[in-house]
Amino acid sequence: MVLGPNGAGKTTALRALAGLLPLQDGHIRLDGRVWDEPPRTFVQPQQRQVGVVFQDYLLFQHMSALENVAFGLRARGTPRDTARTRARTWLDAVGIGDQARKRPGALSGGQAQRVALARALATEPAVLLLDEPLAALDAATRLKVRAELGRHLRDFPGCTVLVTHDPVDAMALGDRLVVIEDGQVTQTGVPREVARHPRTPYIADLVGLNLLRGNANGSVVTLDVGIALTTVDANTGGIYVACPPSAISLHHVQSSAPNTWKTSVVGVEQHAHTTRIHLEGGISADLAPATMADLDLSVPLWATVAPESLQTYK
Amino acid sequence: MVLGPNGAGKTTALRALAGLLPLQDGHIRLDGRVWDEPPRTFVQPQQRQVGVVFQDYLLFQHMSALENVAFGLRARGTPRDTARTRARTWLDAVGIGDQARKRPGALSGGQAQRVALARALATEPAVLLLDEPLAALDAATRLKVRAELGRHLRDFPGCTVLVTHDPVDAMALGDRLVVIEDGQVTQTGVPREVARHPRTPYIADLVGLNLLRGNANGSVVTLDVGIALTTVDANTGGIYVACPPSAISLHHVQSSAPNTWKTSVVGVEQHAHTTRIHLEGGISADLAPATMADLDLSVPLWATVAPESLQTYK
Amino acid sequence: SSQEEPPRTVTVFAAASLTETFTTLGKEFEAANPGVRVTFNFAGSSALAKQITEGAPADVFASAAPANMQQVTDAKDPVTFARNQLEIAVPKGNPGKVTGLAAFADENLDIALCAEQVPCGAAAKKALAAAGITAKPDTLEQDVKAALTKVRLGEVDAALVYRTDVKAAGAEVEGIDFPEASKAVNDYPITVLGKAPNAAQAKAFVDFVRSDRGKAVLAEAGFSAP
Amino acid sequence: MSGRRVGKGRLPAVLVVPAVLGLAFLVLPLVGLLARTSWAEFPSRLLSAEVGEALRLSLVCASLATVVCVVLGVPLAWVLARGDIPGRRLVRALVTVPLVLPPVVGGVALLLVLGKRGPVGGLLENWFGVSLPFTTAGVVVAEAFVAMPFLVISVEGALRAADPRVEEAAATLGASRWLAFRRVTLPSVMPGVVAGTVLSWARALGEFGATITFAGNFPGETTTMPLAVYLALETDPQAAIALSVVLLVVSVAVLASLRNRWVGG
Amino acid sequence: MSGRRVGKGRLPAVLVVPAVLGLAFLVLPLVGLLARTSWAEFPSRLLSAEVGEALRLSLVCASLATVVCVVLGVPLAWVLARGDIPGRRLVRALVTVPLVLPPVVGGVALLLVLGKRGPVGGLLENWFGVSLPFTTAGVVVAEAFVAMPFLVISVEGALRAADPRVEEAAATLGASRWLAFRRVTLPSVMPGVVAGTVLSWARALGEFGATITFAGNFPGETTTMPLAVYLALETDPQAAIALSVVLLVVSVAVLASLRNRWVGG
Ligand SMILES: Nc1ncnc2c1ncn2[C@@H]1O[C@H](COP(=O)(O)OP(=O)(O)OP(=O)(O)O)[C@@H](O)[C@H]1O
Ligand SMILES: Nc1ncnc2c1ncn2[C@@H]1O[C@H](COP(=O)(O)OP(=O)(O)OP(=O)(O)O)[C@@H](O)[C@H]1O
Ligand code: MOO
Ligand SMILES: [Mg+2]
Ligand SMILES: [Mg+2]
Repeated sequence: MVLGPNGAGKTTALRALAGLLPLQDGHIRLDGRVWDEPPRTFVQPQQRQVGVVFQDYLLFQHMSALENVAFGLRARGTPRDTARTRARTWLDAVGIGDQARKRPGALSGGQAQRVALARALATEPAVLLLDEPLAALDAATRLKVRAELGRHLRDFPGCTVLVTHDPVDAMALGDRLVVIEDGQVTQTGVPREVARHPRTPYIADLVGLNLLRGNANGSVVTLDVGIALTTVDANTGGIYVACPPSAISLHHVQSSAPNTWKTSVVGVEQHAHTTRIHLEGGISADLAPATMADLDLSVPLWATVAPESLQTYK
Repeated sequence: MVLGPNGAGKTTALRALAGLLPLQDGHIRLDGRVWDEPPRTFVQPQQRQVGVVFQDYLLFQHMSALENVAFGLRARGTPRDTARTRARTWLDAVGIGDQARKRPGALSGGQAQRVALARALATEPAVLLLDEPLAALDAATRLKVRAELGRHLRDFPGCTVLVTHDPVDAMALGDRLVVIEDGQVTQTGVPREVARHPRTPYIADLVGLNLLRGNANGSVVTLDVGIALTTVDANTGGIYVACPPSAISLHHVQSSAPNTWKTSVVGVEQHAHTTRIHLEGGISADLAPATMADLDLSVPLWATVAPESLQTYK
Repeated sequence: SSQEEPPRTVTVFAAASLTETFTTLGKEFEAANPGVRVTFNFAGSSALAKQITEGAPADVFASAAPANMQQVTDAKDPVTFARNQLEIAVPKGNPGKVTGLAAFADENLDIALCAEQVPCGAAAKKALAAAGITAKPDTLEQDVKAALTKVRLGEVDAALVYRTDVKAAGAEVEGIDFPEASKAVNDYPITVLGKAPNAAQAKAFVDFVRSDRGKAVLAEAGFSAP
Repeated sequence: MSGRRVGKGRLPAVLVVPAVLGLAFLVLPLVGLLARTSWAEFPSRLLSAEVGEALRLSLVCASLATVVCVVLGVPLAWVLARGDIPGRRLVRALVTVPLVLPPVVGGVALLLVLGKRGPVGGLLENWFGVSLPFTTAGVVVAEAFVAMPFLVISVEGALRAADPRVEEAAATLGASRWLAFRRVTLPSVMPGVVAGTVLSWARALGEFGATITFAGNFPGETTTMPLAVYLALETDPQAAIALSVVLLVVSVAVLASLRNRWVGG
Repeated sequence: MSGRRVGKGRLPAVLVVPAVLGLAFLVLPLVGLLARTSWAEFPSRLLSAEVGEALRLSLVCASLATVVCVVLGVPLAWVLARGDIPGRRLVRALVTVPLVLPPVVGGVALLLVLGKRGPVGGLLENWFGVSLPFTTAGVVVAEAFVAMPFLVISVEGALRAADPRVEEAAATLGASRWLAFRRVTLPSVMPGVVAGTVLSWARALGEFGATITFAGNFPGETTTMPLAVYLALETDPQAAIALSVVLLVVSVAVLASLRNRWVGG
């Protein structure tokens, strides 16, 4: 699972894995087999047993959806009828069996992406490379395909590299998460660990946490933004402090609770069931509609967070 | 705001609005001007003052990002330098000013989509048509661009039609929501109303509600799936019952609470902070990790929902 | 010199086979008539006839065959100014051991003739008929040059071409005379055209071609006098 | 109704005017030819044995030459467009040479190499007993030589405009480059291949100079329609024009029906 | 290093073998010609006044003819590919006719229409005092007539392979069809236009039959290199080959440098 912002180099990394872009340096090895190691070894893409779902699908425009999916099987020598039957099964699996005879040009965006997914899965590759495989899918199909994909990935003897912007995908589908930002790996680990202990603002944003950097002295952390917070754990030196936006409450009067500070609202975003309030210092608070009604966001407010909601880690 | 599953006809509808697909029947009017009314009137795309962000971007491959954005201005007679300056401003607005000189082929997927967005916005059209404008953007950029877009949409004298799969976009950006399924409009209204009172399983799914159909007799509703529930309101006849999955709790023993029924688990999905449990009858429950630890999902369970959590509407 | 008449131009449409001789004669004519320029349009006689029919600005037409001259209704009393005789052309060393016209009936030799439609083909037909030989050609060439090219490159063992062509080809081709050649002489007619823009000097040029000097140049190239 | 078509009735004059001029330029001379044709003799001419033979020979040779062009030319275009070969620019320019060469000189060049005394022709004769000059096969060779550049250059242009990433997609699906070429690349550049094929076929059908020089002119064996036309022009221009019109009508009929099937619309 | 290139060293034999054969087929005859050229006389020949004049005339006329082809042919190709015109199939087939026509007959057809006595030629003469036959302008006309089909068909093939939705995108941005054509469509089919231009230019450069028939063979005015070669064949076959080689070398040099600039690589 590779996660990273736009232009971070995710597609580029996938292309290197697929053998479409030879490495300048470093190496790619799989189960002891060397795929790419400059200056000598380079295994051609068609020998790599990879399945790739490209970000812009790259379907074969002159073939029907069914022929697109059957192509990889035919290339591996599967007889035509078997290939077609299996291709049909895959199209059904991604929920577009009824579009099998259409050309890519006559498919909707989401349908095209599902054909691309079926095409990559059909060859049952050793490594599956997926570049945003769920991006064009509507929410309902996404759930379905994500579940389906999860099942296939679990059945896979090989491994899967999935590139995504969507932290939900990353959490739901990944065993191991690699975060790329600006061409560099910034964090790796099991998704749950990455989600709990983000180390960059980008990841914190993705997993929906406030991430703050501060200096601990016992159970008091002085944040870089100037606020002093009491934590449950005791630490010393530079640490990360994370808390969910829903743990932060806003009031018109200063409460006596610990971890209260004065702030003001810099932005408001309406989400489906909550409202996200951006506060000074890059801190966000999520409020329920009922709470919202009682607040005047145009005046300075008091923010509070319970010490138990604060995660600290080095 | 147009919302709908894959292949519903959203792109097709946008193409008709843009003048790229003449209507067979019906009409398109804007502020009293007729754009398309078979068999006579048909206003050409270039006279419609529309801005379109295509699902697959359709950037001009032989021009730089900057030239792509400047194209519409140049077509409207803006002098070259002015056009370039304004194009640059738009690129900066969508956060990729530094990619201005690259050709589309050298942009990442998300970067390309932002160029397409800037290109459509740059002509300041009377109607803005957006086909999945945020799909390829990473979560952080999406927030930023969504906010930016929201600001532009509010400033717009004309109207905007935005096609999306993402209910968050729909809620955040739309004044009025049109849901298309399988070529038919299934629900329209202000987003909040649609989100509260979904009328099709697709919409319920999108807004994250359980939608059940039942027959009310006073405050008791007998659902089509056979469960009888007590509601706060009193109704008669066929009604919809909606409740959030988080309102449903699961237990190993039958509680004495009202609205308790026996069920079993048909599927489990791991989300970022909760686990979604699919129950019999198409009902879902969202559980916190702590609750999960105490449950054995392989045996029949008792589900409970508080009457206050149930929304009923005709 | 500003008082002199501007140089007048004589435009001569001449068969391609006259390229060398007429170029020489043209230069000599210009030298003898200061202020006169001779412009040539060398091409196949039939193409020239077509061009003249379609209104080309020609003063003189020199054709390689009377038939083409007849196509030009504008021609005033054409006169024959040269004749050309057939000759057998064989590649250097004569690999086919050709000695006379009889070789043209030999199935085992590669033989080129001109097509009947062009003058050299018509002449060849006459000559072969006179000799009572049924030729077994492998190809019927579009013109003499094409036939000659095949001889030069050794693709055929023998071809019937004009004596002028054998002469022009130099050492690569050997010529063999045969008695029936005199039965198939091709006449070259020349005329001043009715609509000639520069009739006076055109007439002078035709006279020069038919002068002793003209005859000498033509004879040197292998033409015989009419 | 048609006024409602997208973009219809909007063809810009700045494009339509030159297009109409261009079409007139190409078609008017033909109208001139047709006007001069003696239509009374036309059917009898079309049915005459020699004309029928020349026409058949023309169509057969042009088609065979086109096959040769496609079989050799499409791979050559692919290697030029995709292969990473040294001196590609020079090779690409060399491919256009048979276009520039006056056809008669092209015929001479073919004779120099493939003729009896040519290095390759000698080998062919000694090893296989095959002699190309003065045979129908020679006609095919001459026509293919003249027509192939059209195919190579058209197809290469089409390949350069095509997205090479689709070939990459095929490679990741396990397709060898040959399979990817055959099943993915080639179909996607079909319009270019069709254009090149049409150009080659038409050029081969009209070929005259190289054919008569390399293959000679013998009725039933190497006399194609252009040769018949040329010779008729010497004696009977009316007949030559009528023969040309026969050739034109047949080729237009073939192209109008074929291209329709291949490219649709 | 090169072994590590994607797909490199993997050019499949099934494509490379015919490609090499094709190249050999096109290039060997030229080698044959070059071997027969007397190189000693070559420089003096190249520098002789007549040859220089013919070469200059050839290059100028072929280039002008190519300009005519592009100006008229690209719009024609666009109308054929995108316009919704009736009888498109027939028009498309008609465009190929000048290819099929033996060039000499093409020249005759041009004379019939544009000659002094032709309907259009008469008008040109009466109204503008312009006479095309037997002038340098006539050479350009004859060459353009013969070369234009190459341009039209190549460009049309490229246009058919291009995605028309990009033009739609331009329309939604307020571009007229002309602007969309000029700034979006045309650049995106540039490889096809370049291919067509190269074909046209090369064909025009090698044009002989239509030129000599329509424009005549007047040194300094209408005698292009192929005509000079034809005349040289009459007097000095060695010289004819040398002249052809001059033409080839110049055209290869022009193409190798130009195409490089236009298409890169
Ligand atoms: N051919 C190329 N030439 C130059 N720069 C390129 C090229 N291809 C990609 N880039 C640049 O490399 C960077 C990484 O691109 P890449 O496509 O790998 O991003 P990505 O992580 O896949 O982004 P996205 O999520 O938007 O698809 C981007 O800044 C992009 O502009
Ligand atoms: N050119 C075409 N020919 C035939 N069917 C088509 C064509 N274009 C689209 N369709 C079909 O019409 C339906 C609607 O397509 P459309 O592209 O409008 O869907 P959409 O709502 O935009 O879906 P998505 O969210 O996946 O982009 C789909 O079933 C699609 O397969
Ligand atoms: O001199 Mo001719 O007219 O070419 O036979
Ligand atoms: Mg990417
Ligand atoms: Mg769509």
